[in-house]
Amino acid sequence: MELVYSIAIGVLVGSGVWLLLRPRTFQVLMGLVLLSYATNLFIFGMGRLSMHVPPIIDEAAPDPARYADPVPQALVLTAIVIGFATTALYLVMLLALRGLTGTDHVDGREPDR
Amino acid sequence: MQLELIVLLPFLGSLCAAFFPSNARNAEAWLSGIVAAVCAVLVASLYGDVAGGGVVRTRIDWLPQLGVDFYLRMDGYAWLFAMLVTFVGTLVVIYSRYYMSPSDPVPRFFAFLMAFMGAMLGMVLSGNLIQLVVFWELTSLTSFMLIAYWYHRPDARRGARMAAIVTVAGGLCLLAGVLMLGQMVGSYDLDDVLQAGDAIRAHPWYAPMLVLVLLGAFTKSAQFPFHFWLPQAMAAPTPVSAYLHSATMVKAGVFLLARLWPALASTELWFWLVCGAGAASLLVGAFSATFQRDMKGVLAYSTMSHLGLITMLCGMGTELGLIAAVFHMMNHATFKASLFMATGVVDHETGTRDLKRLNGLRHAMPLTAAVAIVAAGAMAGVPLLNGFLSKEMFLEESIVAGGVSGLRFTFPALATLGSLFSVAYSLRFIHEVFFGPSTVHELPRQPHDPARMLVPSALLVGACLLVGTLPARTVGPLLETAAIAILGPVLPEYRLAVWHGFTAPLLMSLAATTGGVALYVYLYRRRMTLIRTPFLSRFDSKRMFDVANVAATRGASRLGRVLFSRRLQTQLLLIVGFAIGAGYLPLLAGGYSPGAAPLTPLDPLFALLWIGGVACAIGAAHQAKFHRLAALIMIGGAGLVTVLTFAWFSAPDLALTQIAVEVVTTVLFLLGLRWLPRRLQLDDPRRRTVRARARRTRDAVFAAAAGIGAGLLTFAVLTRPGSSTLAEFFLESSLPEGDGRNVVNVILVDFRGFDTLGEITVVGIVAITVYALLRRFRPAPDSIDVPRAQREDAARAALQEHTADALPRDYMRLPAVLVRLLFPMAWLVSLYLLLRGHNAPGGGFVGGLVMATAIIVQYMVSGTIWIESRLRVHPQVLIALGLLAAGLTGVAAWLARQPLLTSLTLDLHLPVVGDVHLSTVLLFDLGVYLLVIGGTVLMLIALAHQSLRSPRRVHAPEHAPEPRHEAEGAAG
Amino acid sequence: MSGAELPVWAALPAAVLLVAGGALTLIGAIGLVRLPDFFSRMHPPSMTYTLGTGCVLIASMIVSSALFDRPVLHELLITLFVVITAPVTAMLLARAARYRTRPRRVP
Amino acid sequence: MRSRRLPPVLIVGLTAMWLLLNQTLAPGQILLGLALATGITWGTYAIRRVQPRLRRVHLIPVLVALVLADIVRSNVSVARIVLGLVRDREVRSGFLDVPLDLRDPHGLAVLAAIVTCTPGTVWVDLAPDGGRVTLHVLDLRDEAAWIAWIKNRYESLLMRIFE
Amino acid sequence: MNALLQHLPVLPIVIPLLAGAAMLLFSESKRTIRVTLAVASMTAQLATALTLLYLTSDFAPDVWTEGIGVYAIGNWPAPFGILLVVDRLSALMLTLGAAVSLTTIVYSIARWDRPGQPFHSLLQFLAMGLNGAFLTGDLFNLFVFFEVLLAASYGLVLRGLGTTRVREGLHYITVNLVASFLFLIGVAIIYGIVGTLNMADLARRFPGLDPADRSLFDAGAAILGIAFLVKAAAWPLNFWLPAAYSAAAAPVAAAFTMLTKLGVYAALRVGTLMSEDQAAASMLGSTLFYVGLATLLAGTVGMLAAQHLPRLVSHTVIVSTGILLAALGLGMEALTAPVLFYLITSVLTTATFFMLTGMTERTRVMATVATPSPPPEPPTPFYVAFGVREPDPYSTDDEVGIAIPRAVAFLGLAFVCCVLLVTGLPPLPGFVAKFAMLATALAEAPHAGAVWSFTAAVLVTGFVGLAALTRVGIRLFWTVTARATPRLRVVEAAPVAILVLAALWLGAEAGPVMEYLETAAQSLHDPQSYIRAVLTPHLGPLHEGP
Amino acid sequence: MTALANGLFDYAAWFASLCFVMAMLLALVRLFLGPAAQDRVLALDTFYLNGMLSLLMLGIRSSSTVYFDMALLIALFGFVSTIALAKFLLRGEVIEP
Ligand code: NA
Ligand code: NA
Repeated sequence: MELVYSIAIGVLVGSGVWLLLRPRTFQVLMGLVLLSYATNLFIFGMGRLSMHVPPIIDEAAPDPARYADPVPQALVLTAIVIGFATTALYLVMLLALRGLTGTDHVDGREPDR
Repeated sequence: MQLELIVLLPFLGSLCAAFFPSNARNAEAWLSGIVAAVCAVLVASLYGDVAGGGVVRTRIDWLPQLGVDFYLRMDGYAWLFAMLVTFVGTLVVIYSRYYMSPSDPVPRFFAFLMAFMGAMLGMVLSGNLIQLVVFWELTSLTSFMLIAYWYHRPDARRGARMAAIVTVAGGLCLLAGVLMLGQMVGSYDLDDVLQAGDAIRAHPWYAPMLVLVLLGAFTKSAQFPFHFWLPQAMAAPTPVSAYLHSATMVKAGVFLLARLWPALASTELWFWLVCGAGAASLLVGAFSATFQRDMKGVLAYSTMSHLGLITMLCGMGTELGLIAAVFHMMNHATFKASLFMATGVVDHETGTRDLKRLNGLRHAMPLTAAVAIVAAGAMAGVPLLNGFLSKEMFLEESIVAGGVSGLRFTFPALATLGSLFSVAYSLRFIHEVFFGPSTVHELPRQPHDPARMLVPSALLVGACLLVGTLPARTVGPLLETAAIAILGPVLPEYRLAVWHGFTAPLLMSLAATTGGVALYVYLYRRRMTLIRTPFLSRFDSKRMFDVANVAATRGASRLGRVLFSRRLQTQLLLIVGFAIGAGYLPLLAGGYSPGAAPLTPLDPLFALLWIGGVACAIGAAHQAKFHRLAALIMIGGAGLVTVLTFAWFSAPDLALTQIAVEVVTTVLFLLGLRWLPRRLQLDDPRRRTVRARARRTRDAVFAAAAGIGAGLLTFAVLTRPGSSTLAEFFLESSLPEGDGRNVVNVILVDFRGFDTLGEITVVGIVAITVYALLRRFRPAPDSIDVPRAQREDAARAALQEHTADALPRDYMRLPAVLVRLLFPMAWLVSLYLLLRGHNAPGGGFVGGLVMATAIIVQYMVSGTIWIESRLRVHPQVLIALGLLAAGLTGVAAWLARQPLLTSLTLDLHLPVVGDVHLSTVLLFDLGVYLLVIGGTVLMLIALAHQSLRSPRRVHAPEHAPEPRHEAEGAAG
Repeated sequence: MSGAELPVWAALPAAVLLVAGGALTLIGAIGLVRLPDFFSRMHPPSMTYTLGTGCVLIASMIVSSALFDRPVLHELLITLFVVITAPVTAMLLARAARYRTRPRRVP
Repeated sequence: MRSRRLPPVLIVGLTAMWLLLNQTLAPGQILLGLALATGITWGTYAIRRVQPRLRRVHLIPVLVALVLADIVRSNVSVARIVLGLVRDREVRSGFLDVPLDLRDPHGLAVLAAIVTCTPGTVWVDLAPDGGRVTLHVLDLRDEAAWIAWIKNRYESLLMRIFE
Repeated sequence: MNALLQHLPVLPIVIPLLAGAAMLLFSESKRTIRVTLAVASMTAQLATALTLLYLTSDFAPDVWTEGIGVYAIGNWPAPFGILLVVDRLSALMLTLGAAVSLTTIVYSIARWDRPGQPFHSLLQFLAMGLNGAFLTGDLFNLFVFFEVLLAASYGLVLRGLGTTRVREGLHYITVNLVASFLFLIGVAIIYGIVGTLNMADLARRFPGLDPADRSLFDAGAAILGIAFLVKAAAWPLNFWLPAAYSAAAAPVAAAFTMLTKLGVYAALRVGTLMSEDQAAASMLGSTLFYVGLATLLAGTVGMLAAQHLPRLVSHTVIVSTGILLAALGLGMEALTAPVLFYLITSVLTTATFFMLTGMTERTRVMATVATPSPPPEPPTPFYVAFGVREPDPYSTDDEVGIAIPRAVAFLGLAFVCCVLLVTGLPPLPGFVAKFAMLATALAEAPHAGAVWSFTAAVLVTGFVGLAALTRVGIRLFWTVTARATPRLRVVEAAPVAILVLAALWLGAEAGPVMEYLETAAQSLHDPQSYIRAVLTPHLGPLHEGP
Repeated sequence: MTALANGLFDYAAWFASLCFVMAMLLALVRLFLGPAAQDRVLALDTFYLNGMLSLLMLGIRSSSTVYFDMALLIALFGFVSTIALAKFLLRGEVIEP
């Protein structure tokens, strides 16, 4: 599982970085979305992978080994929220830029040939 | 106290002067004159203390950690210079009163003049080298302001800037040199430095330090090759030229040479550098002065030449040479200042300083002529004038020093040549202006002798005469005091007298005088006095400065465009590249190894799932440019796979939240795509160029490196046993201390509620920012039109009018029925998620998102107008309330004398209902809930409102371009 | 796989339901790929909506009820939501497809 | 404040939903559910002015049974088509217009749900006057049979429940 | 300790949060209320910061042991909960930030907070983020506060919109989003390896990692470092800064001057905590030094290239970052106090300068309205570099100077002060700061090549700054003849004057100030005291309860 | 008997999960093939639905109720993306005035 998980993150990061380096605002936006998936998965992975052990306590004296590490989950939740907000902002920015400059190039003008 | 007063008074005067009304010429002059005179008196009154080698000191603690105090120190040498500064200063103030036009805004002039005087005095009296540098730079600054006094003149601006750039650069070199000196000596105190001469000269840093200090001195004293700023500085008002650029400020460099003479001089390096620069300046200056057309130009180059003479004297390394240097500093100041003043008088009376136009003024301005002739005589070194005395000393020392250094003939020859030119230009200066046929009637103004304006000049000329005839009685003791201050109590034999007998210097002097007269006569006869300076005029400093300036700016612009690319891709590439490097390098250095923890057995389903996820990610990357909708859908696919992964590995809260975010994000993107005109996939030749392909390859390499790096890091951590101490604590105390079973939620609202507080603030901020942005949003012109689909569906347009209808009349009728039925259910689900989040997956955030989505869906099926006529959500209020609720819940803990965000609980037992457990964390989560609803709705609805704002032209004009915001073509 | 033991009365019917639901869903997905035009392709997914989901939900109810020794019925809510939302999706999607595949007027 | 006659069916339904969600019958939760349901109903009343009027509630189980049977049947037939088991004839799909008498929006919505949930038929469009619905049928062998299926089996039943 | 005093460390976060949120409740027409709230809140923050400054100093030795105050949010003990840590450095940064923000707010009252923009709320949130970042002792919480201030800065940088602002804003946001990803990844790796987020706990535990884990930890720390460098605007990761800052409105840019310093602060904080490990410290040091030097030189070129004042001032921000990073990179403990002194002057100066820019740009704008064709830039013909007319060179006596209106005189004087402060020329405290750094560095390591290149670079950059600023200043103040006299409002001018005076005061009181900074540096370079203060279960008044 | 039944059940559960994941992959095939945008939307809808079923299966296989909420949320809101896309295709904008 760890290998699949790592490859998944690798591909998400690779695709995200590729898009990030593209010249069109929408591409960059998509890249940011992919990167946020990757980052979230990455943080989440730092708590290690474990199945069927959600950190929801069902006993009085819990054995910590029987539950997934809740800390990365909490961190990812925060990251998801912040990522959502910034994605929205980014979208509006790129619309504004498109409206003001007439191009969807990230630099606000078409590159010279 | 007196010392402080001497330095402080001019600055106070400056401050006062600045606040006078702009026409208060007399008041300004009185104020400044009194300040200068008082300073002069104060300085004079200290003579008793410094005569015979005494030193007056004042020290105020300032920065003891670094060995820098405010330390004023006056010895004989400083006294002499301070006297010069204050005395000439007083005269210049008087002179200025008459020189400056009544309509000139003089407060600025006098303020800066006073400030300059203060700075100069501070420099002269500095007992600490750092402090000296401070005042040194301050003189440059005030000089800049004074040169640019008539800043509307381009030459004034340029001259000021040139002077500032050269002298400040020199000052910084001096600072570097002084810093080194301080390290070498272990102190910046002048006393210590002057004591440590031998150690300094033996120090390995001596050479670089010396070069730096000399750079400072040479730039300030306009020594070759840094002299070019001085002629340009002549754009200043003439009193400024007289005061700063002949008498005092330009003397700062040679002042420093003499000041540090005991510590630095008498090495070979010193000799060659100082004498070399001095000799070059002497000759270049004198030569150039001979060919100037502007009276002030003659004086400026002459100043450079005389400063070269002084520099040479300092460089010779002989004690007599130094005494001669100090003597000539004083002499030069007197005659040159008076010459400048006379020039100003001529300019003032005739309206020009052009030597070509001025002729035979002796008839119209006899007094002026007399003053100028005497002063010029002193400049030329005519006997019975002070210039003669120091020139004789100079010639004599040139023989001595030449003998020592092995330049037996070169040195005296150079000195004689310099004197020769000096005679020539002095003669020319007088002859061109005051003699020859009178052309008075051709001048802009009819000149007369302005008696009062001549007084300062005449006083100085008087001093020239007095010193020239009775040197030993007048200046003798002063010079001795100054020399003792530098050289110590034992002085070499020297005699200040007009007549020394027939000596070699006298012969050289005679030769120079004869030669000078002959040269001028020759030039005059050949009508060569008004040509441009032979050979040297090719080096037009003004032009070179401008060229250098523009070249530097242009070069910097070009370089700056490379160093600070304006292209986002370049920046991102660099950041990504650095991050990749930062990730890989430690692994390369420290070794990469996967951990030893046992792997989780592979579930093929998970692998299959991620085959889909990977395909979606790559597909999205591939499609994002031309097929945005397809890319969006694929991103959605990748998102769902991420959700499933969270669920798979025991993170229900994450999965839940991510689902909600996915949905909202998709809607958001679609709302945005409405305003993003479609990209047409043309057969773009750019995509096929070699460069484009190379760029894509490079990006692909970066992407691959980043991906592989991320994968490697993930794998390395995943295969290591877990090591969290936090997890253990949270899992153990969640239920007993946090009263919640869902540890993630307890972390979010209790253990690390502070993070959540910050996070919801981010959401709130972004929402109001988006709102503000959209309020002034100008959509792309090609997306303003009503979408084509709506224009073509006229029937729908007609139906739409009935917003009062309870249900839509068209195809949205049934969706509306169903989706509106969903609204209360979704609301209930959102509250369910909120309320039970503490014990099971859920919480304020996901609850809020669910509620927001429910609201958005209503907008989707019913339209903005319909919904808002019935259901008012006040998102901004919700945001504010959410933030306040969360924040105040945190603050509420203070009432219980607990730190912020400490949870307070209340357990009740009610009849029928049973046990009720109330906790402030629920309130906190409620704040999150409200804020998320507000923020999300605000962002999405603000975007949706754009359709309301933009003109809804149902009947678009025929020629209107086909709006291209349509979704993917069928080939998508 | 799962920690707890299921009684036979629950395990067997649940197993049957799961196999049926899985198979129907898979067939639906195959149909989505195989069928020739968009409107035809709209039909097979509704197998997933109906019997696919239904079988799994019933199986889930059986299993949960058996595990927790009480009737677990909240899966009904999923059914409710699917039933409410499916027609909305279908109506809008079908109409969109009809609009986009309409015969174009030749100008 | 406008006077609002809150629909009790919705309140009860939402309360039931709350209890289902929380999987409890505790009195406290019932009270809370009732309170929430009332509040929500009140809050959403403005956009839900058209309430269904259920007349013959006892027919609902009949309807459900009919639908379930049809779902199972049509699942099988669609599966056969997808798997290519219908070899004896060519499967022809196409649009079908069905005239309707049912006007109640909720009744129509239920009909749409039924049609959509039955594999093999998709609700495409309702005419603006509500008198005709366009369906897409996967196996359009006998148009009349399909129309009869809609009208006899469901429309009449729904009209009895909702109108 | 009384109740309010007990909660003092958290006030700099709570006050702006509540104020910023409360402002949203008032409609735009209630500008007075918003402004009053803003000023009151920021004054309270400044008062709090000053009190903290006092409490951490040697003047109040009994309040907190070793001058380090710890506040456990939610009363959860370290290293599990989030702790706020006030030491001298953070108190200093809080004070500085509050001073800049307060003056910015007052300045903006003149004409910058027009309706339609949640300007004051965003400024409050910006302050909240800054203060939180200075106070927090938790790595992830640091991320959160970074995000808070960045989010606010996104909104602020776009204030007023316009093509340039939106374009540069987009670049700014993109870069910062990427940096945030790096931040997250770095923090995640560190958590994954060390298993803690508390910085003190981290400092205590990371030296004990085994080598294989250590290289992973280093990778995480390095990625985190890149994020910090982006935020600190280190070259070549700072292309966004000149564009964004010069595009932003003047008060916004002024408020932003603290942001890059936050990156430096983070590097300093994390760096000193990591100094337990010699190798790591020296590695970090040399990297910082070279990055700083590169930043310094690049910024110098940028200054020279800049044609507009805002852009030039933006480059001075970069230069100051470069100087700070390079100085810290020299790795001398004795240098920390001068560096902090430099940091203070540089923040005050650049903030003032940006405010000034807002006022001078306005006169320029008015001038261009008066004269339809503004002079083309850059000035190309050699002789007319600064003007058009070459007057009679042989006479000046006719000349009558132009009387300068009070407003322009004020602007000019402030400009000169700013130039001197920014370039570090005497006699203003910019010089004191640079001199202190150079003298200390030379005294510490007189033979190190790094010190000498640093010295040279600092002096050269000062000179280039002067050359560039005089050029721009001359064009700004001395070439516009038909200038519309700007109306200068007191609320606009006062902040500038106050900040300049504050800088002057710093210069005059350099001795005592440096003394305080030395104690701050001392406590900073004793990471054990930090660790002790944070990790020792403090059974102080916080646990007494009612 | 119980063990056998449980074994059978486990196999059945695994088989169902496999079917759902395969169905997701097939939906992705349609998503990639298109050809029209509505095909992709339909594919995404199917993808979501099967994702929901996979979540339910995770719940069944781990005897846990925590997955129920996720499935519930997809059931409730999975259609939102779809109708937003459909409206976009149909009307050119998701939220009309
Ligand atoms: Na003449
Ligand atoms: Na159907």
